[in-house]
Amino acid sequence: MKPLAWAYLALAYVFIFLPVAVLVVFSFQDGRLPVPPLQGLSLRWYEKVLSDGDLMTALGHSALVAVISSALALTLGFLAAHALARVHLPGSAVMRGLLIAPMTVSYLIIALGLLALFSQTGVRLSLWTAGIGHVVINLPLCFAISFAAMGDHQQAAERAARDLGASEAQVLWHVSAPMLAPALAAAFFLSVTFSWDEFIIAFLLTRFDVTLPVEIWSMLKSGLSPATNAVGSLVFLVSVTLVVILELTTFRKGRA
Amino acid sequence: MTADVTILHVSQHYAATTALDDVSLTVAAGEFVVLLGPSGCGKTTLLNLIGGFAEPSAGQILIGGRDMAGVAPAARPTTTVFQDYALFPHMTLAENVAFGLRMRGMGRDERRARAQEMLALVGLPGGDDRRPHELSGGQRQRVALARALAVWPDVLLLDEPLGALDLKLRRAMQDELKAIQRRVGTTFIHVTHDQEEAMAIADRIVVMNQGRIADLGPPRDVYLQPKTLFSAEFMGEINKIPVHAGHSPLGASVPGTGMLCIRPEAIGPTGSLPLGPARLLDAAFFGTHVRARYAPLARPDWVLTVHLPQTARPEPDSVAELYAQSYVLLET
Amino acid sequence: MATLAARERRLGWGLIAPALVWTAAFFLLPFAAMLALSFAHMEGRAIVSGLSLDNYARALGDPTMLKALVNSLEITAIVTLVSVLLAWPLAATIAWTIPPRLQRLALLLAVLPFWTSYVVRSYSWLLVLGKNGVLNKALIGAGLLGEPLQLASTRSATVIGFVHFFVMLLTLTIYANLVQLSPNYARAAADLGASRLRVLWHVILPLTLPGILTGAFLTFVLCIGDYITPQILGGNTELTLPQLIMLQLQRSGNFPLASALSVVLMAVVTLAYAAVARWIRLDRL
Amino acid sequence: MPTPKAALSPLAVLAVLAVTGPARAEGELNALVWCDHTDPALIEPFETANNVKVNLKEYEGTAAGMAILEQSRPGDWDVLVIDAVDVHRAVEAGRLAPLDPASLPQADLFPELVMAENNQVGGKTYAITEKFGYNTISYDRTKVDPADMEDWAALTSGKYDGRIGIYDYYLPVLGLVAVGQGMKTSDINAATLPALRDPLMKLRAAAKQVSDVVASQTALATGEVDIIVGGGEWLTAVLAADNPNLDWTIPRQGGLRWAQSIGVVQGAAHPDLALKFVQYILSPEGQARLATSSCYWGMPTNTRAGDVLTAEQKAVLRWDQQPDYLKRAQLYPIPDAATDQAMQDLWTEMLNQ
Repeated sequence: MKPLAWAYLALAYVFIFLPVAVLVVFSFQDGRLPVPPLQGLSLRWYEKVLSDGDLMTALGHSALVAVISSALALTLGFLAAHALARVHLPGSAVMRGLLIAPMTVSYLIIALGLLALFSQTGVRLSLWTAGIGHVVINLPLCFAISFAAMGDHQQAAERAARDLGASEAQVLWHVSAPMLAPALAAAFFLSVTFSWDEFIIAFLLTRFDVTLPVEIWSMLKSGLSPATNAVGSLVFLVSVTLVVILELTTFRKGRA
Repeated sequence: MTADVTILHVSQHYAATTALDDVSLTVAAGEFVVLLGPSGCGKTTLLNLIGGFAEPSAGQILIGGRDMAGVAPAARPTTTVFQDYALFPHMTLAENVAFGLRMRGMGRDERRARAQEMLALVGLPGGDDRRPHELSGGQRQRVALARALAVWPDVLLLDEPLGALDLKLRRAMQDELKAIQRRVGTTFIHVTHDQEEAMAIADRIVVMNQGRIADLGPPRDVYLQPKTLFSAEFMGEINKIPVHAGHSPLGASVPGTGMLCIRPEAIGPTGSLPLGPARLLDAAFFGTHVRARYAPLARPDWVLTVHLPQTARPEPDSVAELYAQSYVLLET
Repeated sequence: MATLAARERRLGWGLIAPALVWTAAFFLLPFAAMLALSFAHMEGRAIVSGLSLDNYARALGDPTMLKALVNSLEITAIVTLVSVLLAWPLAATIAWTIPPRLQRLALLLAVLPFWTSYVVRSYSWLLVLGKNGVLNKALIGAGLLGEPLQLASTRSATVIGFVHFFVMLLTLTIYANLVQLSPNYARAAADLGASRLRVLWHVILPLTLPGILTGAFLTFVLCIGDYITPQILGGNTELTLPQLIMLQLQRSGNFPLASALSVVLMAVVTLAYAAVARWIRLDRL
Repeated sequence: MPTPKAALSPLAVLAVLAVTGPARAEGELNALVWCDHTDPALIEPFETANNVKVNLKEYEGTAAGMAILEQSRPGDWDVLVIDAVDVHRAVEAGRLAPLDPASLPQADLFPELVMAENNQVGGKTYAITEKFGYNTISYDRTKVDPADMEDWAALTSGKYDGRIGIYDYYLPVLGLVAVGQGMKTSDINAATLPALRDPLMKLRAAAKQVSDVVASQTALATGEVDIIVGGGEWLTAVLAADNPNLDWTIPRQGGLRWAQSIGVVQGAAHPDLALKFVQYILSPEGQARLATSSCYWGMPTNTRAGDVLTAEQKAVLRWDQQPDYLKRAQLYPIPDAATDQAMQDLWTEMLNQ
C-alpha cells in the first residue's frame, strides 16, 4: 500500500506542476516562441514585461478592483451574516438562499446579466462596473464564511458588550470583527484572489481600463510569446509569496 | 449606585410554553437576592427580562421606579455577569474591565485607573496585561465581575456565575461575592440552582418553580419554614409524613391536614413532637454528622432519615424512640 | 414606543438590507433584464423587445446549439468524474500517508499552481500539449512515439486543462472532509472485522460523500460555465455552451439569443443543484 | 437606523455611474479598431504630436464591432475601423459621420482602393480605405508542395488532412469557398449559400483548427499547422523575419481582397480630433507604420507610403506584384442582414463539427 501511495503522490505532483514548470522554464526562452527547443536563457522577456506600461496599469487596476470589491463584499456579507445569526427575522431561510444563490450561477451569466442591465440603463462600462460584478460573485462567499464562523462563543461576548453599553456598531467593530478576524481574513483573502484572477466579468464589463487577466488575454491573442510566460511566472511568484507569508502569519495563528 | 427593582405581574410565553406566569416581586435597593430553582423554572428568563435581553409578554418591570419597557440592555442601569463570563478573548484583562467605560466615552487614563480599582476590588491587582485564556476559571469569574461593576450599575445581574467552578472554589467565591456586594452596595440579583450557594450569599431567596414563585424569604425562613412543599423539598432533604385531621400513621398529632415536613437534623432522641419507635436500617458517617435511616415500627415500609451527632454510634437493628424538634405542616 | 423585539428586528433588517439590496440590484435585476432580453428578437441587426420564444426554439432545437449543450454536458461530466477520481486518492494519501506535521505543506504544494493566473494556466497547458509542445517532444525524444499526438485544439486538451484545475480544488475540499473524520470510525469498523477495502467502501466513503458532492457540484458549476479553458485549449472546435454564448454576443451581436442560451445554461445548473441539494450545504462551505 | 440610506446605496452607485461614467478626459480619443492599430509604434507618434491619449478597443469581424457599438452610448466612440465592404452597413445603422473629401488624400490612393461605391453613400463620403491585402492561402513551403497551393481543390484532396488551419472569419473564408467552387463572391446570397455548405464542411473536416488572426499566425509559425486558409501577407509578412519558409499565394481560381476603411463615428465626442487621427493614419508616415504593424502587415492604400517604406518592407509586402494580385482577387461578399445571419449560422455550425 505505502509504495503505491507514494508513487501516486509523485505522479499527482508531476501532473499538477507540469504546466507551471513549463511556463516558468520557457519564460527564459531566448527566442520568439515558448516551445522546444530551448534556445538559450534570457531575461529579456521579463524586461519587456516590466517595462510594458499597459500591463503595469492593468496590474494596478486589478489590485484596486480586488481590494475595493472584496472589502465591500466582506462588509456586506459580514453585516448580513451578523443580522441572520443575531436576530430572528421572518423569511431568514429565503434570504440566506438568496444571498448564497450567485454562488451557483456561472460567472458568464452574471456578467451577461449585468451587461444587459448596464446597456439598458445606459451605464458606461468601466473598472467600476467590473468591480460591481466582483462584489456580486464574492458577496456569497464572504457571507457564507462569516455566517459559518459565527458561534455561541462570540455571540455571548456580543451580548456582554451590548449589556455594557456598546452600540451595535461598537459591538461589531470592537467585539465581533476582532473575534472573527481569522475567518474574515480568510474570506477577504479568498475574495481578493477570486477578483484578482477573474476574467469573464472583467472582460465583458470593462472597456479601456482593463484588469490584468483581460490584459493577459489580449497578450495571448496577440500571439504565443515568452512574454506571456514571463507575466504568468511573475504573477505566480507574487501570489505564492503572498500565500506563503499569509500561511506563516495569519492563518497559522488563526488556527491556534 | 443602587436601585430597587419591582416586577409587576410579569408573564412570558414562548409559543406553547409558559416560562413565567404572573410573577410579582420587589427587590429593595442594595439587597442581595437569589433566584433559586431547578432548570426550566423561569429564573434565568426573569433575569433576562430584568437585563433587557427579552421583553415580557405581559407585566411591567421597574428599576429605581423607572419603567423599563422598550429600554435596551445598554440603556438599563443593569449589567450582567454571564454564566460563561463572555470575556472578550482578544482584549487584556484591563481592556475587558474598561470596555464599558470606553463605550461611554471615558478617557484612556481615567478608565485605566477605574479598571485597576475594580481589579483590585475583585482581588486581581496587577497582571492586567494578561488575556482571558491565560486565567483560571475563578480568575475569569472575577474579571467578569469587575467588568460588570466597573460601569457603576444600579443592579448587578448574575447568571449562575459560579456554575462552572469546582466545589471548593465555589464556596470561596461565595464568601467573596457576598463581601464585594457589601462593599459596593449595589443591588445583586443572582441566579443559581444550588440551594447551599443561595443560603450562603442571599439576603433573601426567591424559590421558583414552573414559572411561579414558590417561596421567598431570608434563607432561615425558607429552609426552616418553607411555604410550599416544593420549596421544602428543594431546599434540602426532608422527611414527609401525611397528616389527616390531626392524625398520622405514626401517631404524631399536629392539628390540621397536610404533609408534615421534618428536616433530618430536626429528628433526635428528644423533641416536642414524638414520632414513635423506629428500627435502625443503616447508618453512615458523613463527617459533620451520621446519617441514619430508620423504619418506624408503625409503618415498617417507610424510611425516616435522621442526622445524628458526629459522635453517635447507633447499634444495627436497635430500636429508638424518635422525636421532632421543629417541623412544618404544609398543605398538599 | 417600539418594543425591544421590534427594534431588534429593525436593526436586523438594517444590517441585512445592504447585502439584500445589492443582490437584488446587481444579481436579480440583471437576471431579469437578461430574461426579458431572451424573449426579444433581432430585426435585421437591431434588437426588438417582445415576447418571442424563437430564441429558445433555436437554443433547444437548432442542432448546432444542441450540440454545444451536449458538448458542455459531456465535458463537464467527464471532468467532474475524472477530477473526483484523481483527487480523492490524492487527498487520502496526503491525509493518511504523509506525517501530520508535513500535511499542510503537502496540501499547500498540491494547490500551489492554483495561484497562477487562470488565463495563464490554460495557456501553459497549450505549451505542454501542442504539436511541438513539451509533451510531444519528450515522448518522441524518448522513442515512445513516432508521430506527434494531436492534443491541442481537441476535447482532450480542454478536459486535461479542466481536470488540472479541479483536482486542486477537490483535493482541498476532500482533504478538509477526511481530516475531520475521527479515526475511530475506521478503527471501530476494522475492530468489527471489516477489511481495509470494506472500511473504505462502507465507512469512509459514505462519510466523505457530502464533501465530495459539494466539491463535485462546485466543479460542475465552474466547469460548465467556463469560457477560457475550452476557448484556449479546445480552440474553436467542439464549441461549448459558453463559447457559443460568446460567439452570439461578440460576433453576431445577437444578445437575445445569447441571453436565451444563458438561461438554458442556468437551468441546467439549477437542475443539477436540485438533484444534489439534499446532500450539500453551500452556506457551510 | 441604516435602512433607508443603505438600501439605496447600490442603486445610487448605479445612478452615479449612469450619469457620470468614468470622467472622459479632454483629449482622449476612443477608437474601435482592428488589432493592427494597437501597435504603439503606430499610435504613440500621434499621441505625442497632439498631446492626447488614444484608447483602443480591438475587435474582429464587422458584426462584432457593430455589436460593441450597439451596446455603447452615443459619444462613447470617436473613430471606427471597419471592413471597406461594410461601410454601408455602418452608415445605415447610423454609426458613421460624413467626412469632407477635401480633407483626405483621396488622390494619392491606389485607384482600385478608392472604392467609392463602398465608402460613399448617397454621394457623401463616410470613410476612406486605409489598408488592404489578400485572403488566400498561407503555407510553410518546406512542409507542403507549393505547386499544390495553386489549386483550392488540393486542400480537400486528403493529402493535407489535419494540417490545415482556417482563419476564423466567416466573410472571407465563405468567399474563398465560393471562389474555389468557381462562384463569384458577389453572387453569394440566401439562395446560393446552401451550395457552399458541403465544400465548407469538407474543408472543415480536413482542418485541424479554426482560429483568429494571431492564433493562426502562431499555429503556422510553430508548425501546429502547415496551411492557413484565409491567410495572406497579413499572416506571413509579420513572421517573415522569424520564419523565412512561410509563403502565400493566390491560387489559380483566385483569392479575396480585403480592405479596411476608417471613419469618424456619428456623435463622436471629439470629432475634430477623430478627423485628425484619420488624416494621420492616411498620411504617408501613418500608412507606413500601419502597413508594418506588429499585429499584421498589409499594403497601404496611399501610394506615397512607398517613399517611407524600406525596400525590404516593400519586398515583403510584394509592392510590385500588386497590379497582378489586384486583378485576380475579388472583393468580400456583401450580404444583406438575413444572408449575413445565415452565413454566421452556417459558420457556427461548421465550428461545432
